[in-house]
Amino acid sequence: MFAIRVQEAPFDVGAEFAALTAGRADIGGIGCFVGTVRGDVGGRALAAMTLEHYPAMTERALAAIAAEAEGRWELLGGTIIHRVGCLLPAAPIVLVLAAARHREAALAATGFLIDWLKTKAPFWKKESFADGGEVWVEARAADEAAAARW
Amino acid sequence: MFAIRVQEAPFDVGAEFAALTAGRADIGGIGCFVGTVRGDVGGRALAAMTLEHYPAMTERALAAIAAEAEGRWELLGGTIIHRVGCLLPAAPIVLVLAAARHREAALAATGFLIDWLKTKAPFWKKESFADGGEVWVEARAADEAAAARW
Amino acid sequence: MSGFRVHLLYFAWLRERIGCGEEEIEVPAEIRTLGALSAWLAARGPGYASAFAAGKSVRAAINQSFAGPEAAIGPGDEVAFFPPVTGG
Amino acid sequence: MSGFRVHLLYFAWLRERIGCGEEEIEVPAEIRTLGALSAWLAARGPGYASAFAAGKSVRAAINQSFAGPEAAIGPGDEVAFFPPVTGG
Repeated sequence: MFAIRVQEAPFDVGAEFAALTAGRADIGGIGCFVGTVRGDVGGRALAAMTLEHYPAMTERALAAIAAEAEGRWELLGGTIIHRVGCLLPAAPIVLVLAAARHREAALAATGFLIDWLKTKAPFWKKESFADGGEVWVEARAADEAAAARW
Repeated sequence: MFAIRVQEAPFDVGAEFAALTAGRADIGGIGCFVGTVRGDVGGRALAAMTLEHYPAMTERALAAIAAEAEGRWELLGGTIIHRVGCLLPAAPIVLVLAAARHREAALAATGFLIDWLKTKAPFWKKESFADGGEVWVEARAADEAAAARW
Repeated sequence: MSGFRVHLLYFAWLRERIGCGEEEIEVPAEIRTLGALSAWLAARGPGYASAFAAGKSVRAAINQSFAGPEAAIGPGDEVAFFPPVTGG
Repeated sequence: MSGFRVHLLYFAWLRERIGCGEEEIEVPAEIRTLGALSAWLAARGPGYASAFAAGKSVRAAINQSFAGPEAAIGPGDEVAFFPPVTGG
């Protein structure tokens, strides 16, 4: 029941909401998270962020995360879109939607999905700074802790 | 920094995302919740839901809830739109958006805002059933508990 | 001792039971609190009695702020009575 | 005893240090686990040594599933090495 996509193109949040909810009178709440590229890292100006992934594995990993969410909450549908390639500051990176009869399940599943996406899907971010430097983003212990609490 | 509106007209989730985030490279995550009218209550078919409010008080109450969220999390902006009047099944009722540098604050504020909206803003729902019956929705103890945990 | 005027608002099923949503009335001077006002209103007629019989499930606001039964009321206040809120 | 072929993939800074993202190689038969394969690859040259020197911060997948150093590898497996993931 999840729509899952990995793409270079931007996504349209309104269109994804509409696709998930069109004609669905069983849904009472939709939780959503959108992650975007920040224009600085500790004050150092970012030129772009490049997202690399492992194509043969990515959709499988995302499907496994979605299945885990569906096993934990009674969801009526959901969406995961993750962008790859070169993204400029302010660009959207990831979209998560989770629909349920009640808000508790929709919001919990939204938090779960983004926490697990950050730690269990094969994406890697490289930051390219305006000063010419490049840095592969390091995994945050806080993200591991956030994923582990579910 | 919150956009707050009470209106009869539908809202456009994509347009509200765009308005909140346009040109903002300081935002890293946006949390969102949309509440919708379910088409049945325990299997009894709903014809419509009417939302009544206390106009002189509503925007003040919503502003107070937004201010509370801004005091608790470092938010970079947010949106609260609550519809009133007669709404049909599947219609969106309420939109909450919260933007922050990191997802933790954005998602926590989103959950807080909808929990407090449910218990601290002067709105009342009446359900009109397809069988002709009408019922004022009773406050749920679970909603009080959800609001109290913050 | 003369009374004072307050502006009253009723919402949801309180409005339906009382039969009107808004009224301006003269309250006896000895009515000093929201709780006393509720009890006095309940005695005004069968619609009011039915509305205020719900007791604890009646909530109120004074001048657009939620207030409890001990809250003081005075001349010119806008006082609203309603069920527990159910928005969101 | 003859070896076996595996398909190797490298991502992010492992790919950059090794200098290629993908290769098909013949592995000695005595290499039975992911850990043994990492150690064997680390000895292939300075790029590999640099990539695998990071030790614990190298993660892996066998046939598109995350796997630890004790996981068994065999003929025809697709084995990927990469840093801890940072999507979302």
